[in-house]
Amino acid sequence: MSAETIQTIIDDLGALLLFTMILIVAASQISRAIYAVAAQSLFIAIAGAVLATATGNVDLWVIAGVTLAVKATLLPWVLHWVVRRMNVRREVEPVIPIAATLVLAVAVVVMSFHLSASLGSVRQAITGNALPVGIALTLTGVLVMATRKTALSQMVGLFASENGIFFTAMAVTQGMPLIIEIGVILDVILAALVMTIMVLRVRSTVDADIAELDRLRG
Amino acid sequence: MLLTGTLLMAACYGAGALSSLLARWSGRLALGVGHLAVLAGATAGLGVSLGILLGTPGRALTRPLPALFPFARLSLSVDGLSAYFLLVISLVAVAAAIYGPAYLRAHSPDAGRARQAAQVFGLNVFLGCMTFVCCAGDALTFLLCWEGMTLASYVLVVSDDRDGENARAGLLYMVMTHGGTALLLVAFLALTERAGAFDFAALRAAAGGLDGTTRTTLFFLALGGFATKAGVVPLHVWLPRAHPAAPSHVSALMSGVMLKVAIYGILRFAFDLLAPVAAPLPSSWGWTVLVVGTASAVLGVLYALQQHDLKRLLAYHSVENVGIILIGVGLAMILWRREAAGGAVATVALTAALLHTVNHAAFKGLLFLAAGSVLCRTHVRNMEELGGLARRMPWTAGLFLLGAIAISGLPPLNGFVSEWLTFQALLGGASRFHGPAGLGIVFSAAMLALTGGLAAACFVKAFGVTFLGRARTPHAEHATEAPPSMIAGMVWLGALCVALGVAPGYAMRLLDAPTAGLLHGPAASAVVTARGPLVLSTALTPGATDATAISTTMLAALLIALTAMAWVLRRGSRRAPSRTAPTWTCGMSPTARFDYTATAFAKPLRLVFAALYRPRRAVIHETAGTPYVLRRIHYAGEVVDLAETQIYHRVQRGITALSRTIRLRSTGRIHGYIGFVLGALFVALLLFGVGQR
Amino acid sequence: MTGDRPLGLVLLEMILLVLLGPLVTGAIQKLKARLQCRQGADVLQPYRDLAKLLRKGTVQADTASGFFRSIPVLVLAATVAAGALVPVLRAGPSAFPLGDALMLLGLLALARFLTAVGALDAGGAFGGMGASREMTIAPLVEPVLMMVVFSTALAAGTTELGALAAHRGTSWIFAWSAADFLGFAAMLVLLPAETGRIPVDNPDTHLELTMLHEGMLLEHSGPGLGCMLLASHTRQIVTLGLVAALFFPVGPADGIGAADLLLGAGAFAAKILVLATYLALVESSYAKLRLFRVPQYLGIGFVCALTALALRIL
Amino acid sequence: MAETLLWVLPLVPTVTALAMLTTRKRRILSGLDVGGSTVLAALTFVLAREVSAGGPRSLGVFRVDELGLVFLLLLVVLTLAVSIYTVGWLKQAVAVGNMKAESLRSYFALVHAFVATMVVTILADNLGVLWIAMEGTTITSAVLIGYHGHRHGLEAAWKYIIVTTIGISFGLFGTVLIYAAAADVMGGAGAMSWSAIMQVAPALDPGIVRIGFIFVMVGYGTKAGLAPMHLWLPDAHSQAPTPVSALLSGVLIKCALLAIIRFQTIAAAACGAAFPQQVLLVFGLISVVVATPFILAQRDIKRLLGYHSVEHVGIVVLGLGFGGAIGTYGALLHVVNHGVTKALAFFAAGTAIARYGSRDMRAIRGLFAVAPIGATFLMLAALSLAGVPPFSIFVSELMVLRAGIGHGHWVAIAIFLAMVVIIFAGLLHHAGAMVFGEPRGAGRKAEAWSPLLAMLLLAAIMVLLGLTIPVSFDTLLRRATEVVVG
Repeated sequence: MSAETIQTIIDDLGALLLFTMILIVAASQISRAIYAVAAQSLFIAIAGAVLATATGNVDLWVIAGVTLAVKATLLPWVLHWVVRRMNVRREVEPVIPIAATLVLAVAVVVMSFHLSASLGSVRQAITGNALPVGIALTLTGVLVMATRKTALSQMVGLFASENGIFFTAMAVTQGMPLIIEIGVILDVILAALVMTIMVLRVRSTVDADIAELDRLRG
Repeated sequence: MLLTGTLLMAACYGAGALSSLLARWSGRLALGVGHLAVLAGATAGLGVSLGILLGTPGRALTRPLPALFPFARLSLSVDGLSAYFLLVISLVAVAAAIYGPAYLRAHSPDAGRARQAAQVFGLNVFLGCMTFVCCAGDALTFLLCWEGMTLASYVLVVSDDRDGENARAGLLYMVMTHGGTALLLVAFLALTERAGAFDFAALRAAAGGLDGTTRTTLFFLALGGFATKAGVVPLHVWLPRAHPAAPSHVSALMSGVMLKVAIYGILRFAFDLLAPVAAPLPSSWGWTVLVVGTASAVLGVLYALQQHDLKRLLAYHSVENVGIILIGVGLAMILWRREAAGGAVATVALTAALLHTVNHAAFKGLLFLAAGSVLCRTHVRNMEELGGLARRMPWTAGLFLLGAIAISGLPPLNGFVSEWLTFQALLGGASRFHGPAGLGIVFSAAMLALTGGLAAACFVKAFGVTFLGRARTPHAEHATEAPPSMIAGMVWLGALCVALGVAPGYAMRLLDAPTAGLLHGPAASAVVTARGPLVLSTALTPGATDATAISTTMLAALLIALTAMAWVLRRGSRRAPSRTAPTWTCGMSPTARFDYTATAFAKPLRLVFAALYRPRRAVIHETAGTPYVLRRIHYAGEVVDLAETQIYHRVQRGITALSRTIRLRSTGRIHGYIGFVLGALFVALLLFGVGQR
Repeated sequence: MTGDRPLGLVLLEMILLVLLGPLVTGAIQKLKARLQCRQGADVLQPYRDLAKLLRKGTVQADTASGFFRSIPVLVLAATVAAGALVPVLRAGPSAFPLGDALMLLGLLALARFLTAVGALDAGGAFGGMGASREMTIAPLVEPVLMMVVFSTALAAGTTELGALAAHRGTSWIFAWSAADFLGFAAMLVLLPAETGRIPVDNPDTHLELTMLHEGMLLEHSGPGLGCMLLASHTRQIVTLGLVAALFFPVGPADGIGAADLLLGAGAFAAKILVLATYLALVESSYAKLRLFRVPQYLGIGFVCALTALALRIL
Repeated sequence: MAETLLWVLPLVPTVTALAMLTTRKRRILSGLDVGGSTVLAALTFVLAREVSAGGPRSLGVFRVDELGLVFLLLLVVLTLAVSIYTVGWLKQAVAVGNMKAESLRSYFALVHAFVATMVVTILADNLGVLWIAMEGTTITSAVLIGYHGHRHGLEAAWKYIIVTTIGISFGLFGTVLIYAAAADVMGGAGAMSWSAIMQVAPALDPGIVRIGFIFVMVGYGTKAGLAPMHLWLPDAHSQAPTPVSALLSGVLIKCALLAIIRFQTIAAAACGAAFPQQVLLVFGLISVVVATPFILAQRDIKRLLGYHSVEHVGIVVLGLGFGGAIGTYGALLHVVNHGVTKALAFFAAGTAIARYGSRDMRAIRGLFAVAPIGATFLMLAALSLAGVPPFSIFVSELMVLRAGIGHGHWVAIAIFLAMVVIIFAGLLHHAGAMVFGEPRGAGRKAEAWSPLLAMLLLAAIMVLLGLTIPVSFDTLLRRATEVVVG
C-alpha cells in the first residue's frame, strides 16, 4: 500500500475512534460506555494491523494482538464483572449535564486539531491525523473521568485516554519499541487490577462508591 | 594577631554553647560554665576591640575563614566601626555573664535541665553571632550570623517560661525580623550578583558602578531590613513583646546591644558599602532616617509612659533611644560631604550617635538588670503590684535610680552628654541649612527636647511607683535584696554610666577610628575634645571650632562641693529634734491605697496626648434594677499601640480570613482534582503550545 | 576670647544669685500685695522663713525611704550649680567652661526630677498628684524653652550663655530683630510656668486642686523644707537670669574694673526688677488655669518660638 | 564493576522484598529491612565513587550519570533512615493496633518493591522504562497509602492512583511525541534512550518537542505535586503510614522532578533554553502561591507537611526556571535538602502523633515538656523548612534567589519572598503552638531510641549541609549541573 492510502485509512480509523469517543461521552448507561471503549480498542487493534501490513513491522502485529486481547476483551470483561458484582447504579451519574460535556469534548477536539495544524512537520513523524486524534482522545477520556461520579465510569475514561496514546504511538512512522509497549500494557493491567480491588473493598467495607468519598479536603 | 583574638572569642562562645551539654548531668554546672565562657569571650572581645581602637587607626584587618561554601569566600574583617560595636557588645556581655547564673537560678528554680541547656546554648550562640555580624568581612558571613543572632535570641525568648505568651511574642519577633532579613537578602544579593563575589571589598567596587535609582532602592531595602531589627516605628511592634519575655540579662543584651547591631548594619551599608565615590549620599537617605528617628523617639517614649509592665516600659524606651541614635545618624548622612570646608558637624553628629549607642547600652542594660532583680524577687512585672521596694532592695533601687537619671538625659550622667552632642549637631545642621530644611532640623531638635522631658516623667513614674511609697501587695512586701553577684553585674554598668558621664572626653579617643574611618574626615577627638579631654566643645558655625564648651567633669566637681555644703544646711542645728510620723493624709490612717498609682500618674499626659493615643475606655454601670440605684461601676481603660492595631492586626486578620475561606472552598471531590489537571494541560497547551514555532 | 570671666567671678556670681534669690521672691510678693491694695509682708520675709526653717527640727514620714533625707540636698545643689552658668555681672564666655544653656536646663530638670521622686517617696496622694502634674507640665515647657534658646543661639553661633550675652553686646530693644521680639514673647509666656506661678501654678496655696510645686514639698519639713524653698527661690532667679542673658544686654564684656562690675550689677538688678514686676502683674491680673488648659496656654509660647526660629532661619 | 552495579542495584530491594515474604516475625522483618537498606546504601556509595572517578556508565536501558546519582544518594539515605525509624515506629503502631501484626510482611515487601521501582526510575536511561517504572511507583505506593484500610486511606489511595495515572499517561503521551521527533531524526533504534536523544537533540523538530514537553511537564508535574495538579498530594501524604509519607514526600516527587529535568534538557536543546524555563517558572510560582493559604489555615499536621512539599517542589522548579548554572545548582541542592528535611519533619511529626494519638495540631501541646528531644527535632525541622540558617534549606533557597536576582526576575522574586515569609509565619505559628505551652493529653513516657536515631542521622545531614557543602558533594552537584545546562 502507498503512504497516501495508509494515511487515508488511518484518518478514517481516527474518525471512527472519535465517534466511539463521542459515544462514550454520551453514554448514559455504564455498560454502553464499556462496549464503546471495547469497540474503540478494537478499532485501534485494526489500525495496528493496517500499519503492520503497511510497514511490515512485526512488532506491530504483536501489539495489535495484545491490544485486542487485553484492551478489547479482558478489561471490558473485568469491568462488566465488577458491574455485575456490585449490582447497583448501572447508569453513569454525570457531574455536569452530558450535553455540556459534549460541548467541552468538541472544544477539546477543535483545540487539538488547531494545535497540530500549527505544527508543520508532524506528518512525516506521525502518520496522518494520528496526533490530533490522539490528543483529542486522551483529553476527552480525562474529561469523561472528570465529569462522571462513579468509579467505573472513571476507569472507562482512563482506558479511553490510554487508547488515544496507543493510537498515536502506533502511528509513529518508525513504530514504538515492542518491549516498551508491552510494559505499558502490563502497567495498565496492573493499575486496572489495583483499582478494581479498591473499588470492591470500599464497596464491601463502607457501602459507598469510592469515587464519591470526599472527606479529605483543604 | 588581633584577629586571633577574635578566633579566641569564637572559641570561648563555642565552648560555652557546647557546655550546654553538661546540663545532661547538672543544670547548675551548665549554667556556671556557660556564663564563665561568656565572660571569657567578652573579655577577649574587650581586648580585641580596645587593641584596635587604641592602636593606629588604619585599614581594616581581614582574615579568611575556612572555605565552607564553594560559591563564596568567607572572611573576617575588623575595622574601627566593627571594633567599636564589638566593644559595646562585650561591655554589656560582661555584666550579663556576671549577672546571669544567679538570676536564672533565683528566677526559675524549678527550671528543667532542658530549659537551662537551651538558655546556656542560646546565650552563647547569641553573643557569638552578634560579635561576628560586626566582624563579618563578607555578605554571607554577615547574613548567616545575622540570622543566627535572631534564631538564638528567639530560643532565649521562648525558653524563659512555658506560658503561651512567650511563644506568641517569639513568633511575632521571628516573623518580623525574618521579613526584614528577606529584604536584606535582596539588597545584599543584588550587590553580590553584580560583584560576582561576596566579600565586602568586591561589593564596594560593584557599588561604585551603580546608578542613582538602583543605589537608592538598595539602600531603602537594606534600611527596611535593619530598621525592623532596630525596632524603628512603625516596625517596632515585636520589640515591646519580645524583649520583656526573655530572661532579664538577655533582655539587657537584646535591648542594649542587638538593636545596635542593626545600627551597625545601617552605618556599614550606607557609609561604607553603598556610598558613592567622593560624592555626598543622596539626600533622601538622610532625611528619611532623620524623620523615622524623630518619630521613633517621640512615639516610643509616649507609649512607654502608658506601660505598667516594668520591662515592657523599658523596651519602649529602647524604641525611643534607637530613635535618638538615628537622629544623629540621619544628620550625619545629610551633612556628610555637603558642608563647607572646615565644617565638622557630620563628625559631631556621628560621634553623638555612636556615643549614645554605648551610653544606651550601659544604662538600658543597667535598668533591665535592675528590673530583673525586682522580677526574680517578686515574680511580678506589673508595677501597680509593687512599691516600697527601696527599703527592701536598697542597692537595686539606687542603681535603678542611677539608670533612670542617665536615661532621662540629665546631667551629670552619660545620657546627657550624648544628647547634648546631638543637640549641638542639630543646631549646627540647622545653621548650615537655610529654609525649610533647617527648620525641619530644629523641629526635630525640639522633639528631642520633648522626648527628654517625657522620659524624665516616665522614669519618675517607673522609679516612684516601683520602689517608693508602700508595698501594694505581699509580693513586694516580702521582697529581699538580690544576691551579690547580680548586684555586681549592675554595679559594673552603673560605673560605666558614671564614668561616661563625668569624663566623656576620655572616651572620645575610642571614637576616632570609627568616625575617621567612616567619614574620611576629622576624627572625633580632634573635633569634640579640641580643648583637652576635660572639655567638650563644638561650634555651630564653620571656622570657630569651640564656640560652645562644657565640662561635665568640672560640673560634677562643683555639684559634689555644693552637695557637701547643702548637707551642712540640711543637718540643721544639733538641738532640734527629729522624729517620724505617718504621712499626712488629711487625718485618715494611711494605707497603700493612698499611694499614687502608675495609671493615675500618667493620666494627665494621657489626656494631653489623647489625640495620639486614642485610649480605649469602657465604663460599665451595674444598676440594681432601676437606673437610679448604682451597684458598681466598672472602669477599664488601656492604651494600645496604634501601629499594632491599625496596621498589623488588620493585615494578619486579612490574610488569615482569606486563607480560611480558600481552604473551606476546597471540596475534596476527585472530579475537581481531575478537572484541575485537565485544565492545567489545556491552558498550558494554549499558552505555550499553539502557534509558536 | 577665653578668659573673659575667670572662675572666681563665676563662683561669685553664683553666690550672689543664691543670696538674692529670696529677695526677688519677697519683692514679687510685696508688689503683688501692693497691686492687690494690701500692705503685704516685708520684702525680707523669705529670709526670715528660711532662717526659721533651718533652725527647726524635722518630722519625716515613716514610709519614706533612705533617699528622702538626701533629696533636698541634691535638689539645692543642682539648682545652685545651674546658677553658676548664668552671666550676671559681665558677658563673655567663662575662662573655664562649665556648661551652656542646655546644661542649665538640664540641671533644672534634674532638680525637678529629684523633687518629684521625693514627692512620691512619702507615699501620700498629694505628693503623687503634685509630682504627676509637675511632670506633665515640664515636658511641655522644655521644648519651647529649648526653641527660644535655639532662636538666639542660631544668631550667636553658640549656646553658651556668656558668649550669647557677649554677642548681644549692649544693644537694646531698638537693635532687636523680629525673631527676638517673638522669642521674648514666648519667654514671657513661659516664665510663669517655669517659676511656678499663676496662671500655671499657685505658690501661695496648699489647696490640692490648684497646687503643683507646693504639693511636692508637703512632706518636707524643717531644714529639708528650707533647702527646698531656697532651691525654688534660686530656681526663680536663675530662670529670670536666663531670660536676661538671652534678651537683655549684660554689663560690658571688656571692662575689668570694679566700676564695670558695679555697672553690670546695677543692670542685672534692673532687669530682674522688670521681670519680677511683670510676674507680679500677671499673677495679680490673671486667674489660675485648669490643668488641662495649660497645654493650650503653652501652645501660644510654642507657636511664638517656632515663628521666631522660622524668622531666624528662613 | 560499575556496570554490574547498574543491574545489581534494582535487584537488592527486589530480593529483599522477596525474602520478606518468607517470614512473619517482626524482628526478622525489621532486620531484613535495615539490612537491605544498608546494603543498598553501601553499593550506591561504591557506585558514586566509581562514577566520580570514571564518569557516567550505561548498561542497556540503564544509565547512571551525576544527575541521577544526586537523586540516587538521596533515595538510599532516606531509605536507610526510614528503615531505622520503622523499627521503633512499628513496635508502637502494632501495640496500639494501627498495623496488624499478621500482615506486616506484605507491608515491608511493598515498601521495598516501592524502593525498587524508584531505583529503576532514577537509573532508567530509556524514557519508556522511566515511564513504566514511574507507573510502578504509583501502583505500589497506592497500595501502601491505602494500607491501613480505613475509608480515608482508601479514599486517598483512590484519588492518588487515579490522578497520578492520568498525569503520567500525559507523560507517556509526551514521551511518545519526543520519541516520534527523535525517531524522525535518528531512526527508530535507540530513539527512546535519553543519552542517544541528547546527541541529536538540537536537530529535533521544535514544534513537536514543544508539545511533548508541555505534556510531560503537566504529566510528571502531577506526579511531582506541582500546583494546580497537586490536590491529591496532601491527601496521600497525610493518609499514608508515616515512613511511607517520608518516602513519598522525600523521594518520590523528586523522581518525577528528575524525569522533568531530563525532558527539560531535551526541550532546551531543541527549542532553546528560554521555553522550558518559561514553563517551569510559571508552574513554580503557582505552586508556591497556591500552597500558602493551605499552610496557614491547616489543622492536620501531616497535611501541613504535604502542602509544604508542594511549596518546596515549587521552589525547586522555580530554581530550574531561573536557570543558569546557579539556578540549576540551587534546584538540585534544594532537592536533596528538602528531601532530608521533609523526611525529618515527617518522622518528628509521626512520633508526636503517636504520643498524642491525634493528627490535629490543636490537640498537640507542650511537646517540649513531655518529649524534649523529639520536640527539638520537630522545631529544627520546622525552622529548616522555613528557610532559616544554619540549616540546609537556607543555602539552597539562597542559590535560587541568587539565580533569580542575577537574571533579573524581580516580580518572581518579590512574590517568592513574600510567600516564603508568610509561610514562615504560618509554619512557626503551628510549630510553636505544638512545642511550647503546657502539655495536655500526653504521658511523659520515654522516647524510643530508633526513631531518635533516624532523626539524628537526618538532622546531622541537615545541619552539616547548612554549614558547609563538602568538596566531593560540590563537585558532584557541579557535574550534575553541567549535565543539565551543558
